[in-house]
Order: sequence, then C-alpha cells, then structure tokens
Amino acid sequence: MTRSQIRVWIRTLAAACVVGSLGLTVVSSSGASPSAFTYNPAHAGGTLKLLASTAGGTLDPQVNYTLQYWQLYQATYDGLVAFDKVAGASSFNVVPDLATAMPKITNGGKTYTFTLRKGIKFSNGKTVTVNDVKASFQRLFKVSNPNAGSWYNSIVGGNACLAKPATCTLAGGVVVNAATNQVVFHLVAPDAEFLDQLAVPFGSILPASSPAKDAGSTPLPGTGAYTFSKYDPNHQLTMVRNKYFHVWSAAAQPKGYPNEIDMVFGNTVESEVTQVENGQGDWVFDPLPSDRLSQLSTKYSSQLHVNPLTAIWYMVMNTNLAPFNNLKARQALNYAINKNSAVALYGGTQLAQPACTILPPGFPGHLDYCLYQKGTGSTYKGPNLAKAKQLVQQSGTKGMSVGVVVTNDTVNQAVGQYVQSVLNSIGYKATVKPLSANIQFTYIQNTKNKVQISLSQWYQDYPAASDFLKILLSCAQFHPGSDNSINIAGYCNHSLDAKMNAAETLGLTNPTAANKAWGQIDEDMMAQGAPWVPLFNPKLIDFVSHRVGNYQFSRQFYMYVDQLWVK
Amino acid sequence: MSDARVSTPLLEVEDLRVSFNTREGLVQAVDGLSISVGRKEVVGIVGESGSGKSVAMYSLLGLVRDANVSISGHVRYEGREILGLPDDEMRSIRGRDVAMIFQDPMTALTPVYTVGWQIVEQIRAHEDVTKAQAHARAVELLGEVGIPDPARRVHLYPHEFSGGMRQRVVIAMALSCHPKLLIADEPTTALDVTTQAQILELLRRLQATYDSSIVLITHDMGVISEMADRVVVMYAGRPVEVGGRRDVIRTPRHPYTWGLLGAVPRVESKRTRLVTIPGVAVSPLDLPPGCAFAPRCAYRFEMCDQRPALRGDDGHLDACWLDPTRKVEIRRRVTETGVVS
Amino acid sequence: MTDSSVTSTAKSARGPESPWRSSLRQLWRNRPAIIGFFVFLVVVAVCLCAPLYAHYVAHENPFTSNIQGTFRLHGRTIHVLQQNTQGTGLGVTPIGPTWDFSHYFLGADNQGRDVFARLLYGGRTSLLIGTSSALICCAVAAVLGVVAGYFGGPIDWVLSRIFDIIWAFPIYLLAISLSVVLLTTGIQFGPIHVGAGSLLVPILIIASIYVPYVARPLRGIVISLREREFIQSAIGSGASDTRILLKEILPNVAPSIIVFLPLMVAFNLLTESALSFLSIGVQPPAASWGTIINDGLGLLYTRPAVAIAPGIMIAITAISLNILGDGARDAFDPKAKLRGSV
Amino acid sequence: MGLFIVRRFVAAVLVMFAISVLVFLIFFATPGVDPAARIAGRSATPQILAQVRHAFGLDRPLPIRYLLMMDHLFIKQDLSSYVNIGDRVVPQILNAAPVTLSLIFGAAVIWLLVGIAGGVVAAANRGKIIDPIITFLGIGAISVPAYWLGEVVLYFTQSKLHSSVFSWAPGSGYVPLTQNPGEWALHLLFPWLTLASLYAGIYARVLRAELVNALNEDYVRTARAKGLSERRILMRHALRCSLITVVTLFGLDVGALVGGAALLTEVVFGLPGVGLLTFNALENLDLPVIMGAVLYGAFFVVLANAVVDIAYAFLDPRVRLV
Repeated sequence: MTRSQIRVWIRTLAAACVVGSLGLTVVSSSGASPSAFTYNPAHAGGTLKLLASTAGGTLDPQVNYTLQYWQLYQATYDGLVAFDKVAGASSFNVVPDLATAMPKITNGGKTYTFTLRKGIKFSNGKTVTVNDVKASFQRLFKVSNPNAGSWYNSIVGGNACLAKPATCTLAGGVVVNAATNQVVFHLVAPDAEFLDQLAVPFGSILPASSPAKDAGSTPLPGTGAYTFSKYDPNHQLTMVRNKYFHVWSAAAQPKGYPNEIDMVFGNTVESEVTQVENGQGDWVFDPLPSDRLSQLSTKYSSQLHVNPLTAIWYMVMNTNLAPFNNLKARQALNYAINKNSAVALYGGTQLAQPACTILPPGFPGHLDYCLYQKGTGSTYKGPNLAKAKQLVQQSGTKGMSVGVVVTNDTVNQAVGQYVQSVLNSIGYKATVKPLSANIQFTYIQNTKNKVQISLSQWYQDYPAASDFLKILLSCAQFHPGSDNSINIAGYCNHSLDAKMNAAETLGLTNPTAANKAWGQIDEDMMAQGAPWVPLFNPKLIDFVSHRVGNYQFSRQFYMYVDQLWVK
Repeated sequence: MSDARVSTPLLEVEDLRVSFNTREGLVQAVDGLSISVGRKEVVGIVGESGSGKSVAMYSLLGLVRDANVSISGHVRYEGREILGLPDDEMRSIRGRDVAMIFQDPMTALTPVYTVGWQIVEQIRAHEDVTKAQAHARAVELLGEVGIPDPARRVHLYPHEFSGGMRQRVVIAMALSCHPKLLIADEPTTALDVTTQAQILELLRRLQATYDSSIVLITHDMGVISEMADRVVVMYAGRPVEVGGRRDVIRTPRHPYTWGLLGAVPRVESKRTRLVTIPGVAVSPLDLPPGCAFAPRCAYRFEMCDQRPALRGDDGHLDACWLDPTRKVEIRRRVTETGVVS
Repeated sequence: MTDSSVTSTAKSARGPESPWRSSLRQLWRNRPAIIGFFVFLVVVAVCLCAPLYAHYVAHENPFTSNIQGTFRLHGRTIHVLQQNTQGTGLGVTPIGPTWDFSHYFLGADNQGRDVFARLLYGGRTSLLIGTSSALICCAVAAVLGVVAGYFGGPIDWVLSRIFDIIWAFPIYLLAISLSVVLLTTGIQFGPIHVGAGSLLVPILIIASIYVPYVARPLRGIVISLREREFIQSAIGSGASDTRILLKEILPNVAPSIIVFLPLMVAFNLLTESALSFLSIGVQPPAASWGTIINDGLGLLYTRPAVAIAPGIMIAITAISLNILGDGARDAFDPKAKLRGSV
Repeated sequence: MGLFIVRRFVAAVLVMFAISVLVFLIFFATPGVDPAARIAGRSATPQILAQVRHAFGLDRPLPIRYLLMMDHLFIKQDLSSYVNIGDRVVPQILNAAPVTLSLIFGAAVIWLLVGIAGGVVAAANRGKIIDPIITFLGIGAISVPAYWLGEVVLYFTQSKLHSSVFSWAPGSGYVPLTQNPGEWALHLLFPWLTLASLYAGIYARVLRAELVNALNEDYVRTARAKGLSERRILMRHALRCSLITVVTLFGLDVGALVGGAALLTEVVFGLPGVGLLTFNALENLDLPVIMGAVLYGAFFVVLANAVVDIAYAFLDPRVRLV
C-alpha cells in the first residue's frame, strides 16, 4: 500500500508565478481542440472495474490531493476551464469547460472575465449558476483546501478568507452577474498559472448548497459525464453515468464509454494483477510488483502501456547539516551514485530514465545537460568514483556518519540501501532509516529531525518550471522547525532566487525566453548548489485487461478512465 | 498352600510375578505371590508401601497399563484362567464379578460427572437396563451405603461430598453390580480415624448382606485385625507370612510381621511408644539374592543369604530361616520391651 | 502404589542425588531432545561462520548493493541482475540459485547481494534476537513474577494489572505499535540512547511483550511456595527477604524458568521474523531471516528460493528448540503447562 | 454470578482505559505523526495548517484531545479516520469483522477437528510409532512461521502449480458469504488451512499432554475397574476432563483472533478483516482507526477471558464464579 503512495501524491504550486499565460490562452482560445476524441457508440456500455489496494481518502474534490482520485475527477467534475482531453503533449493545454470560452484577461493580467455556459446541470438535477461558481471558490477556503493559502489567495479577498474562513465572501475577488452569466476574478497581482489552478480539480464547480466542511466519504454532485453514486473506502467507489449530462465540449468533458466505473479496494497488488490477467478486473492502479513484470511483459505485452512521466526521483541533501553543508560533499555524491543502478532498482531501463537535471525531459524549460558523471556530454554515461573520492577528501568530511531516510516500501528501501553502499564506498559511515511512508515525507521536511539525506519524489501538478524549481529550492519554501518545509534541502541561494523571479516576469511577455532562463537556472542550481542527486525520471505502466480498448494517456492526469472500452 | 484351601476358591492366584522393565533395570514388583480367596472370605494383604500388594491386585485384573510390564503366573477366577484374557472379556469380569475400591476417594471419581451418572454408567456397562432403572438402583445403593437423602445427593458432584461420604459413594458404585469379589485397596487410609471405623463397619455389613468375598489391601494391622479372615503379609513383592487372622496377629512368625504389628497403635496396650521398623524398604531394583528383609532384620544370620521358602503348618506359613522356637522367644521379648532389636 | 511409585522408591533407595543432576541426566537420556539440541548447535555454528563464508568462499559482501555486478561461472560472464529483454522488456531479475557454493549458491536478491551469505548473516541476527530477548524476557519476568508473588499486596496488585493490560493488548498490535514508534525515535532512557536502527529495539520490544506470559505462571508458583512449610519457617526464623528470595524461592522457580527458555527462544525467533516480515523488525541493510523473507516476497514469482530458504531455516531452528523444550519440561518440571505457541 | 459480572466489567473497563491511554500516548510520542500536516496537504501554509489543526481539535491539550476522541468513539460514535476523511471508524470495524469471523470460524472448525483427533490418537497410541509422529507434526506446525507458510501456499497455488494442480484455486481476496457461499469457502480455503495448521499443532500437543496426564489419574483406574471399554474411558472420562483445558485455550485464542491476532494471515492473503484494517491503520498512523481497532481487539480478549471463566465453571463443576 505504501507503494501506491508514490503515485498518490501530486505536487503543489506556490503563490503567483507567471509563465506563459498568454501563450496558453493563445493556444487554446481557438475553442475545442481539433484532436478531441470522436465518440464511437458501438463501444458504449458495460462496467469497468478498476482495482486499487486502498482508497484515496476523502472524496471531496476541493480537498482531495491524490492522483488516484484526480484521475477519476476528470470524468465527474468540471471547472471553468479544463486540461484538454486529448492524447499526447497537447493534454497540457487548457481549454474552456463550464465557461463558454477562454477568459478575457484585462487590467495587466489581474482581471479574468468568464462567461458561464447555460443549460448545464449538476448530477442532482439543479442548473449550474454563477452563484454556484462563487460559492465554490468561497468553499475552497471554508474546507481548508491545501492550496488555499498558496494558490487561491491570489484572488482579492483571499487572505481575509484565510484568516476567517467561516465568513469568507471573497468580496471584490469573485464578482458574478446572474443576468449576463458572467464571472469576473480580480487578482491581487498578475498570475500566469491562475488558469492551470482553475483547471485542476480544486477549481471544480460544486452546488452552492454543498456543506462548508470536508464532505469526506459523502459524494458531492458534479457536472461531469459520470457521478459518484456510492463510496465506501474499505470496499468500493462507484461511478455511474450522470443522467443530466450532455456533451458541450468534447475537448473539456467528452462522453464516456462504460455505463458504470467501479474502483474496488482491499486487494493485494499481487491479487489485482492476477485478476486483471484473468479478466476479473480491468486495470491495476497500484505500481506493479517487480517480480511480475517480466512475466507480464512476455505474456501480456499488448495489455501493457508504458508512458514517461514528468516526474523525478531524487536524493535530497540537507545543505545546512554536515557533511552535506559542504558543496564538495554534495558534488561527490552526485559523481558517485550510479543512476543506472537506481534505474535497475526501479524496474529497469524500460521503466525509468537516468536523470541529471531537475526539470524532467519534455517539461517546459528542460535543458539537456549532465554535469556529474564519467566523461562529458549531456547524456548520462556512468559514475565517476575517483572524482567522488577526491572531492570527499578535499571536503574534509571523510569518515562522517550519514543517515539515509527513506520510506519502507520495497523500491525506496532498495534505493536507500544502494545509496548507503555508495556512501560507504566513498568514505562515509552510512546507515539507512526506513520510515512509514506516511511519516517519512513530513519527517524529512522538519529540520528538528536532523535528516542529512533522504529519498524523495516530485510529480508535477501542471506544466510550469516553477513547479519544480521555485517550490522545491527557493528560500521562501524553507521553514525551519516545521513539518511543512517543502524545500527539504534547506537550500537558499539569493542570486538564483532573483533569477527565478526575473524568469517569472519574463514569462509574462516572452515564454520562450523565460523557459530558456529556467533551463539555465536548473543548470546553475546543480552547478552552484548541487542540493540534490537527481536519480531518474520514472515511467508509468498501465496494465489493463484484454477486453479493454481505446487506451488514451494524458500527460496531465494519466490514463483517461472514462474513455476505455469494455465492449 | 494347598492346605489353606478350605473350599473351592473363588479366586486363586498362583505364583504371580509382575516385573517392570525400567531404564534403571528390571523391577520385580511382585515375586511369586500365591493366594486363594474363598467364597464369603475376607483376605487381608498387608505390607508397607512398595511391597507390591496393590500392583499384584491390579495386575491380576489387567489394570496395569505400563507397556513395560510383564506378568506371569496363574489367576483363576471360579476356576477359569483369567490372566491374559483379551481386554473385552476381562472387562465383563471387572466391575461385574470383581469390583475395586481405591485408596483415595478424593481422586477416584471423575470430577466432572455426578455420582449418580457414574454409578449408572457402571450398571449400564454390565447390565441391559434402562437409564431410569439404573438411576433408581443408584439411589437405592447410595441409601444402602449410608448416604442420607440419596435421591437428592445422587445429583451432586464428587467434590460436594466429604471424604468419608465419597468413599461410601465409591463403595456403592463397586457394589452396583453385586460383585462376588471386592478388592479394597487401602479403603480407609486417606480417611480420619472415626470415618475409618465407619467405613470398615459398612464393608463388614455389606459383605454380610451381599455374601461377597473381600480382598483387603492395607498397611495397617489394625484394619486386618478387625476385618480379615486370613492374612498375607508381603514384603518386597514376596509373601513372607500367610495364615489365619488369629494366628498371624497372635503368633506372628516373621520379623517383618512383628515390625508391622509393632506399628499398630493399640489404645488398650500398656506400651506408649510405637515400634518402628528400622531402615527403608528395600529397592525392588536390587533385591538381595536371599531373604529380602535381611538387610533390615536384626536377627539375620548366614542362612538369610539364601531365599527362604514359605513353609509352616495348619495354614500358617512364613518365609524365615529362624528356628521356630527362637522366633517365639524373640517375639515375646519384643512384645514386652517394645524394641525390635 | 502404581508403577510410578515403584520407580520412585527405586530412586530414593539409590541415595540422594541433587535434583539438578538427575534432571540433567534425564534430559541427556531423552534422545529427541538431545538431537534437537545438537541441531540447534549446528544451526548456531553454521550461522556464526557467516563472515568466513562470505569472505573466503563467496567473496561477496552481502551488505553492499551489487547492482551492476558480474561474475564468472563456467567460463561465462554473468550479470547478477538481468534486464528483461523479452516482450516489452520490463523488469530486472536477479540470478537464481547456481547451487555452487562459491557463486551465489541461492542466487541474488533484488540488490544483487548473495542470498546464501545473507541467510547465514540473517541467522546470526535472528538467533541473537531470539536468544537475547528470551533471556531478557525470562530474567525480567522472573524478577517481576517472584516479587509480585512473594510480596503480594499493592506491589502484586500493580504488577498484576500491568500484566493484565499487556495481556489484553493483542500481542502483534502491541509489538507493531511499539515498533512503528521506536523505529522512528529510537529509545531514550535517561542517559542511555538506543538508535532507531539498533538491534536492541526489536530485542527489547519482543522481550517486553512476552513478559506476562512468563511472569504470570512464576507468580503462581511463588504464591504456592510461600504457603509451604519451609518458607514459612524461614520467615518465622527471621531470615531477610533477600535471603529467602535467593536461597529458598529462586532455586524452586529456576526449573520452571529453564523450561521456559528454549520455548521462549523459539517464540521470539518466530515473532522477530513476523515483525521483520512486516518491515518493522530488523532494519536494512542488516539481515534477519524475517527481512530476507520480506525481500523475497518481491521476488516470489521469479526467485522463490529467496523467500523459501529462510523460512525453512526458521522452521528447523524452532522445531529443534521446541523438541529440546519438551525434553527440558519432562526433565525439570513435568507439571509445567505450556502452550505450544503464543 | 452477578458479582462476577460486575467485577469482570469493572476490570475490563479499567484495562481498556489503560490500553487506550497507552495507544494515545505512544501515538503522540512519535515525531512526524502530527496528522494535521498530512490532512492539510503537502505544502499547506501555516494558516491552513492551523485551521486544520483547530478543526480536528489537535490544538487542544492532550487530555482534552483524549476525552474528545473517546466522546466521538463511544458516545457520538462518529469518530472518523484521519486518512479517509469522513470514513467512520465504527462501521469500518463492523464491516471488517465478518471477514475476520469467517476466517476464524472455518479455521477453528479445522483446527479443532484436526487438533483434537491428533491429540486423542497420539494419547491413545502411546508407545506406538504414531504418537511420536503426531507429536513431531505438531511441533512442526507450531514452528513454521504462519505468514511464510501462507506465502509458500500462495506461491504454489497461484504461480508454481497454478497451471496444473491448483488451476481451480482462486486469487486472494474475500467474497462475502451472502454474495456467493461457494466462492466464500473457496477463497477462504487456503487461509483457513494456513491459520488452522498452527493451532491444530498447538491443540494436538496440549490435548495429548492433558490426556496422558488424565489417563494416569485415579479416576481412570476406577473407570477401568468398573469394566468400561478403553474407548469410553478415553472419550467420556479422560477427554471430557482434558477438554476443560482445551476449551479455555480455545476461548482465549478465538478472542485474540477475533480481536485482530489473525493479522498476519489477513495481510498475506489480502483479507480485509480487522487485522488488516488495524495493520493498515498502523502503517498510515491513522490514530482514530488504530484506537478503535485496538480497543475492539482488547474488548474481545477481555470478553474471551470472562467467557472462558464462565465456560470453565460450566465444564468443571468444582469451579465457582466469584
């Protein structure tokens, strides 16, 4: 179950950073994407059975922060805008959803004007009104949305709502006009990622009558093609067709194929795989057990779908604690670790790709470079142990004790033990400390726990370079003594901070140049700070049953559950 | 021995030998016991603990379950050889023809069943009667052995009875099929003095009523003197003196018997101290080749290195090399001084 | 006057023999128990040789990842971890058993480490934990049980209630709760600090959860002893509590403790492996039989030997200890009522 | 009897109180477990964190938090998970209980049959070869780690021999009895056998020892003297008295198992019972579920103790309940 957590967490984005909002708008404002799925009624019907070992927590789309349910929310909830429901790179684009068109952005990027579509109904039969929109954004604060304080407080009145959520009105921030069906957002500052933030499930529009607290396991009505009819976290989550649904934009909310989609909980991963092999289930949510992979890839290769993820596994070193408060020590480890070994531990070359950079390949701003390795060039060739030992010698940290903190699932522990071996081989005395997956992530953030080095992962929220660099490695994200200090390295380089701010500003006017700047920041970060050892960019395997057809993959939310055929 | 046979014996034991093959070696628990029990006769078998008297009785009924035991000799019940009978045939004798009473009434009854249940069980094991009939007989039996309010007490559990009452229950159960022979193994040893007397009185009365024979195993000469018609004194698995009660009590011939008699407190006696037999009982593992009692005997002499045979007259036999006249003399001195040696 | 009394007379006639000697003699004569004892000794000896095997025979360090490693077998160079090349080419499989003592006898685990060498090292850890936790448990239980039984009163009440609480706590849940916490924090007891990864953590956890199971019967024995004449007369003669406890009580409860020991070692061995199996016992890269089984689960479908071999070792060890324990019970304390397991 | 119940009840409440406090303290002594940070989300700002903390009452002093939790668990019965927000603890346990009960019911039938038969056969055949064979099998059964046995069973039934001998063996998981009794039994067959093997070993050994003791008792000699058959002596006298011990053991074992001690079997076979629920909650550090499950488990242990005492009195007329 801990293994599933790796995929469960999705990363957050901090306060206002401005990247290519104009660009996004330009790309998508043409309306429905030409490549939207065409519906083939011959395949409609049936029940799709998804298998997951455990439930993903609360079902409230404004609270839940797991990929497990974000993947399902695509078919059940809509925001004013949505990520394009297409395969391939275009799935990072934002398209209008409940709004008739992309918003009109005025006032130097501080005002967004949407027009709400008419005639759309919630699954409880009530029509969506502008008041529902306003209530939904108020509700974000009332239910203590995880990112209310980092994303949505860019709306005027947001900070007041944070202070007193019970009386949140967002007065002056969200202005609606029932007569014109217009919704106007006023921001405190320009924010290029505001549309992305509206497109993720937190921006879902819910009935104004929804309770002002986390709805937990009670399903809330939505506007999607499906609606949750039943949720028991120990047994099953059931999605059925929303009888009030009609297609208004296939790019934003296409019609789905199965009549019912069930996610069944409580099986072991082993048994899930067996069930899918035997056709008793249609898809395994959890990462596949490594000992089944070779058998699966030989016998069931046509049922396996492998897709690269814009995500990274990395060792993060505490830059404020010996020995890794020494740059040479950090560089030494970068030289010493064989990323190919980490790839092998994750499942081999088909499942992951060695990483040298912070931004994953295919991600905005990614720059191909590889500083610490045997030889030169931008592709990874292997470790340089001699160089590593030399650097350790120079750093004067030789012989120090190092504790490696990892989570206690198989892959993480294996990587932890490998890193321990490497540390020992370059002159440290290393130990591994595996912790429960639920403790580890907060444990390594809190400086009180004096963690020297740990293994962590980062999966994008949405495509923006700042989502990696600024969130994980800027001074503002370092909170000593707190469980929430996502800059785990505690790395603070004011000149790079300034460059990141400059890149954001540049992004408002010239996204291409901005992305180039981000790439340079990435390389500078590794050259000047080396706070991480990037290990690899993982790929995702989806294993589906033989009866499943029409597999489509979104780079944003992964497999489109509702587009699968079971008939 | 043949002289002692007064009528067709009910039970006849001839040269019974019981040995256990233990890790320490061969243990000869019973070494050539021969007795006969006539009808309506009470035979007392007396000896210290470990003298083999109980083992002898258990083995002749097939109650010794040790895998390492070997039993030889002859046991005839009403003239029929019963030693070595298959278990199911033996079972029809046990409990019906021959019943037993055990030393400790506290443990002799199964604790989880009512006394009535246990009596009924025995009746129904041997007789084809209904439960109700058996139950009625159980109540009757309990009344007969002197348990007040038997109709109620038949439903009580063993632990709800006192020791004496429990022994009465055991006796009632033993009598439930009207056995011809009752083997009572130290029936009074675990009881207090007044209860002992009552139980002996009961046995005597029942013996008269039922015309049973009794084999009474005890280490207490006092019990023998009150109950037995004939007496067998055993030491280390061997009979050392056999005879009529009067003969053995009045004119004991074996030094071991003297010791046993000395060990009986007699209220009317002028003596105040008990005679004790010096030394401990000989180990059945390494019995001396000669007289087994010799190591403890104050009067042993060279002859005692050979095993004495049981001999004598008028049905009073003993196994001792001492000259009969010398025995009488020593015996008198012992009785007067109260000192064995 | 049954057959047993015959033999008991036999014994007493042979003259006094110390009960210890006679018990030991009886144990020595119990052939299965002695076989069990020797099997256990062999397992211990083999496991103690782990470093020799790893260094001189296998030439592998079983605690260092060997992901890119190769070795030569029958003149061919073989990768310890093999990338799957069939179908979609997913997965990396370690080599399986070579049945060659000098090269990966039982194959490699997912880090390319020699499973057989780890099995031997794991045995050292498992046996160390099983034995030392049993010793600690029995020692603590003896002290608490004797104190509770001897002094009675409020001390007894408090100790008995503590036993009740631990008793009512589902045993694995207690162990798991403690493990989850202690594996994060380690143990801080005054100036003594035990690191979270230390073997002392599982040792102390396992020792403490079983204390009531041993202490309760001992308390009962002491309570009944206290009523016996020789203790009463010792108390009457004014002997100090310490003296009575050491001279009178302890020799009388010692046989029971001896009977408990081998069985507790077996229990604790099984408990350790269960906790390690749930990955809350011995922490990597240290190996115990339980952790190797846990490692092996990820390879069950491709390399079952990794998970099966340590289980067989656990079973052999526990069987030998249980047979020895049965013999010890027959010899020292035939009346002791012990469960086969906890 | 009335007094007995009162005393037992008071003792149970005290023990459960102590356990709940213990769980509570163990939980909050662990760094990194503060559920607020996990509930709030990965990069929640301090304000959001404070709101969450307040909403869950995590900013109150420990004793108050304890009382609040007990209030939610017992009085309001709406205590809900920290992980699956809104998922109430009490129904979770009630949903898991039938799975555990199914597992234990079947296993208990098997282990009682096998264990009692084994013990009786061994005791009745002392001195023959079958006795040491049964004894050795019993020792073997208790010496094999149950979870490992489960895994090996899974390996053979699901992988190694799945295409031949065990092609009928279903995958792991649970099918409710009400849904399909056949599948229910089929899915539980291997978990039953695995769990039962350990206990059958224990029971055969214990029963054999008890029977051998009983067969040396005076009352057995009396029964023989009564002329009863060996079979009747064994079954009606020796076995009946030995059953007191077996029933005691059985009560305590079932109590512990219902309370979650079947955890390893449930984990290995993926049966969503109380043990697995508790284990997952412990892995997730989901205090409300841990608290509920541990108290539930402790309740059954305490209850089993009381039931055993009553059964004891019923089986052994010498015992009085005080």
